[in-house]
Amino acid sequence: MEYTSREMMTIVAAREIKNGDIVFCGTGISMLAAMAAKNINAPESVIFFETGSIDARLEELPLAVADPRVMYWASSNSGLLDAFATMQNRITGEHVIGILGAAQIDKFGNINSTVIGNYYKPRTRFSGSGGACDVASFVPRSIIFMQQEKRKFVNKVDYLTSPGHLTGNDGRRKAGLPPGGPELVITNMAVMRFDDTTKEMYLAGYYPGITKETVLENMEFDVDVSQAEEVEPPTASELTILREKCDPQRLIL
Amino acid sequence: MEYTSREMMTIVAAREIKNGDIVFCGTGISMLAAMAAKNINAPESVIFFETGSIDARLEELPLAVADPRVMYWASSNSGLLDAFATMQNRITGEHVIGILGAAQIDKFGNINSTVIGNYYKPRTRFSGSGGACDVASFVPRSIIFMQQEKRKFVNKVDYLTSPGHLTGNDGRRKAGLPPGGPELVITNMAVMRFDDTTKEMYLAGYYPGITKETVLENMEFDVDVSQAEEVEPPTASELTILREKCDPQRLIL
Amino acid sequence: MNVRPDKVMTLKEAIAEYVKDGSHISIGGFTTTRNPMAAVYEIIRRKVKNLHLYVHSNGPAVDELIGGGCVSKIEIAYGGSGKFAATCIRFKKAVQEATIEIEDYTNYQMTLRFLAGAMGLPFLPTRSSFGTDIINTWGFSKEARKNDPKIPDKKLVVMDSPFGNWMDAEKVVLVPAIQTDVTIIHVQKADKQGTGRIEGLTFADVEQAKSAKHLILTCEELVDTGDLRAAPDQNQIPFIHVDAVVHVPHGAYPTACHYYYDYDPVYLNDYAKAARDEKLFEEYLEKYVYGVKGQEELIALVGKERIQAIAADPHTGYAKNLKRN
Amino acid sequence: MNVRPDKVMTLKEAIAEYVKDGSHISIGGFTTTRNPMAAVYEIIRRKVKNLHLYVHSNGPAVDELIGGGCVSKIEIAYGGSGKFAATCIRFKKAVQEATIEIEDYTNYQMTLRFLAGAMGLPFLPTRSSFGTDIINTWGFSKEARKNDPKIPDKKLVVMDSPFGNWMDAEKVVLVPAIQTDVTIIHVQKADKQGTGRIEGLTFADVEQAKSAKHLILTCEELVDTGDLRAAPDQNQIPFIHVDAVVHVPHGAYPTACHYYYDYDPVYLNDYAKAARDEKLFEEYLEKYVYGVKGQEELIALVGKERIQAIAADPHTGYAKNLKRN
Repeated sequence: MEYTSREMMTIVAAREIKNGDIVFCGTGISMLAAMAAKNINAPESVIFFETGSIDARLEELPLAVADPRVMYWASSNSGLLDAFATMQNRITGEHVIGILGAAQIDKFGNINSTVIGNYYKPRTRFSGSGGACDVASFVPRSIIFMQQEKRKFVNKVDYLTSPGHLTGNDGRRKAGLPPGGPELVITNMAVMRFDDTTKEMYLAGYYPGITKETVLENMEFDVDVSQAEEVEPPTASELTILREKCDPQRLIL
Repeated sequence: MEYTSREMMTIVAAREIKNGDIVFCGTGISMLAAMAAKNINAPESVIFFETGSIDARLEELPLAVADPRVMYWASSNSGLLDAFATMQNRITGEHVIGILGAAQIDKFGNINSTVIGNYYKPRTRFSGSGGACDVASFVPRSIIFMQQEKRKFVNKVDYLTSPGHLTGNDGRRKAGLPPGGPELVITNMAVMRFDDTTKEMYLAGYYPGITKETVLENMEFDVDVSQAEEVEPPTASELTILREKCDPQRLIL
Repeated sequence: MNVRPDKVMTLKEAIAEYVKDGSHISIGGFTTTRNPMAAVYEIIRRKVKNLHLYVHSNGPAVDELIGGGCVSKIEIAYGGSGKFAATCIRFKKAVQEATIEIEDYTNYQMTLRFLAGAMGLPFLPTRSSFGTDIINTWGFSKEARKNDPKIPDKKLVVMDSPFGNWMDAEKVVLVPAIQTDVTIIHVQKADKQGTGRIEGLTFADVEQAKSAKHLILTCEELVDTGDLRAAPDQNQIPFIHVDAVVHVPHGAYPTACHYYYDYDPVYLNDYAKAARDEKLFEEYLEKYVYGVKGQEELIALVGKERIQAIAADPHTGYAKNLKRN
Repeated sequence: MNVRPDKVMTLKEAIAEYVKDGSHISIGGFTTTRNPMAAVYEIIRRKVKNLHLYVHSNGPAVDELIGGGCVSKIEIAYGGSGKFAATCIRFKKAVQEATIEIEDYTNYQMTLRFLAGAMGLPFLPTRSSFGTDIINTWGFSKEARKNDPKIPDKKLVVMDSPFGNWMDAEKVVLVPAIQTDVTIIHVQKADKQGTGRIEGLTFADVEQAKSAKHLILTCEELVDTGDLRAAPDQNQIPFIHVDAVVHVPHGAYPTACHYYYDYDPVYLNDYAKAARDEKLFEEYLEKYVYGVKGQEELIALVGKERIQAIAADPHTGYAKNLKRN
């Protein structure tokens, strides 16, 4: 079955979500990944929004995390205070997996979603952290969606919006952060993970039709590719559920 | 019209409450004073409980601040967090008048509602602060109900539960407290206030049939009595409303 | 914390599983309302010992747990049952005889301490209690604190604000977080997955619930999930925090449960009388706690007439014109 | 803060009274939901200048206020309108051209800053943002801060916890309180005294409301006091915080108001197109903001068909099967 790279990315992310996970999603593809997981492989995962909605029944795809569609049939509707406390809380936070996106990323998974260029007169201004820096600070596991481009995988981010592993090794602990940090980077070409000890990014997988070299050409920094394997493409059943149950109106796909 | 000293105390307190005041009440006589004010002289005062109830319609006298009777027809029901924040908040807190009671008081209006004797093995244990210390810390005005006894008006409280004016003068500011503190002490014999500058207690009024000397005999420390005047007894109309509208079942009176 | 779809247990199972000798526990409610009494009675029946108890303004539940010999340490703001006991009687006795150790806080401080635990923070600030013995007098010594990894090394800390005079506050008092092994609260409605709804004032129940490693909900009514999800704004307890859901009608009796029943003045007055006398108190425990298997038997023992007298009026949520002297 | 029994005003009166040139203001809502749009349009029509604006994740309201030339400084976590503008367009342009000054925080930090204001505290702690430019890069310089008594002297402060490693947290980030001159939120229901009820997610509206010196509620429905007091648990805004109550049906349009109407995809897409072009944007303001007297005329201008299309389904609270491409 044919599929787009957007569909591939969504399914790769969905597969990382397990029953019992509380999935923090933002707008767009991350929300779709959470919905796909819930419908395909992790029916007992919990979709969670920073706006305060827990386990809503998403009968239609929300177009923002404050969309009234996230308020329907939830276990509880509250607000930002409670939502972020749930992630900062060491009992519940332990079960949260964050899904984030960014304009730039470095080899330790630190990301920039604020500005390109000078902070005070930027070449490009983006939306800013929103809850991303909070999630990246608090939760033990996160997934980052990226486009595979040289100007996006950079030696140094122009503005460090959300902490990854900071300077690597135990950089998070030293800085004061709870343990955790990014686990996975999913791009339109490949999947990267982080070394257990050094916390440096390495290539874990590449998509069918993409070579390791192509991935490296689209990054400013080098990563270890010795463990990379081809990623299994989405199955027909995964694609059908994704298209027909999660985004029938093609609002994101 | 005949009246008890309890009724006198209640009415004296009620007269201090003005339209626009938010009245923090505890259990018992303080609640009755707030209800009397609302029914007699300050219909636009707001009865407020630390449990989170704001402006409830008290159709029956509550026997505790968590009594379900305080939950009826309120503007809002929440919890302790919101209630204390309302008093600590510099905008709303400015309008709150606290009504407290205690086992001991000193000449600066510092009160003890925790223990008599040694803290670790007390001669008498009381309920403890509850919200009293919080209210006494936050609000600009408070009224303290006391029994006029030598062992209760003491040179030094056995345990300082709730701050009055601490060491007098600008003791509150120095310690870190918001401005304010006790304004009035109402006993079964008299009314005391605090000097604007030194914050020392003085006798402001004595009840009909009570002499200044009797008051002084029932205190361990001396106070200035030069400004004391006889307090006006409750009027027939005040008493009627108090008895018939506020406590018809005679639960407190 | 648990996302299992079905967490329904019996009260016996839930207490046996989560409340052990020496556990650090917290119970919800305020003076004579919504104390998790059925759970408290079960703890007493199991003869659990050496509990470290955290409450703010609790009444009957605290007093019975202490009277039942279950508590060795308590952190508290207020031990009283309103008109029925200005100071809780067994609590008073235990503190005066130093058979329990106590540390005093204010209501707001206890609430903030639970909130800090719920927020995953080491402390929260307040402007309450400067210059008082709440700050100056510690119930637990420095040494005791050092030897107990479950309590913080300090009681309260005064600090200068690093923001100068911002908000006209040069100093704050820092109150350390509480994290309990288990918290028990009684709610009006819950579903089997653990979504819970409190009706009326929530007191500090929500913060207590979320600061726990394990959370037991006892509920008046076990309802269908849809009954709660049709109005998610009113569900203060999302199921992700909950470990056990226990269906116990009259689970807060003899304290009140808004919209279900009022407090029982007869029980509370009788209890106060019994609590003042050793022999009467033994008899009370024998008859009303050890002598029944659970809340259902207690309610039967009390009798229909009294239970009917405290039934809540559906409009006001309490029993109108109840004889309360 | 006001306890007057009747606070009903027109929108013109309320904005004229409380929103002045240079005011520090905050507006409620989140991305495309419950922005107080009617109030925002009135502020633009009045040509208020140099507002210092505090928001967390606001969308259309922020973008229009900036586009309307009302804002000179902004403290913000996120400027986006979901699918309709990943980054708010006039916001993006103004920051890139440095025509407004900006300081970035996180959503949680902004929420805690409002909460600190609501609680009367100088700061609150969090464990978010260690090691990031959120901490290291200040939007407003030390000098600018010193010269402005309405903002704190520091952006964020990292501190060691005085409780050692309690709660496994050795350090915290302190975020300073916000206290605004005026906050404006749009609620579903309010009475004339100012008791207010939000339906659906509250975002940070309650904290924003309580951190203000003055609070304006715009509401979909002005209801009888009894309608709200019959269920006080659901009223997040007690009247004591409120200064003005303004009845504005469709007051959040073109953003959504749960149980009343959805966001209008046509308006938001058209706006996005206009916002990208100076001339089109001038025309947009002329026609939809300056060209109408208030929300009633705007709704008439948009036309019945579109307004019917976004009417909320009473069961789900949003417009089912709305065309949203």
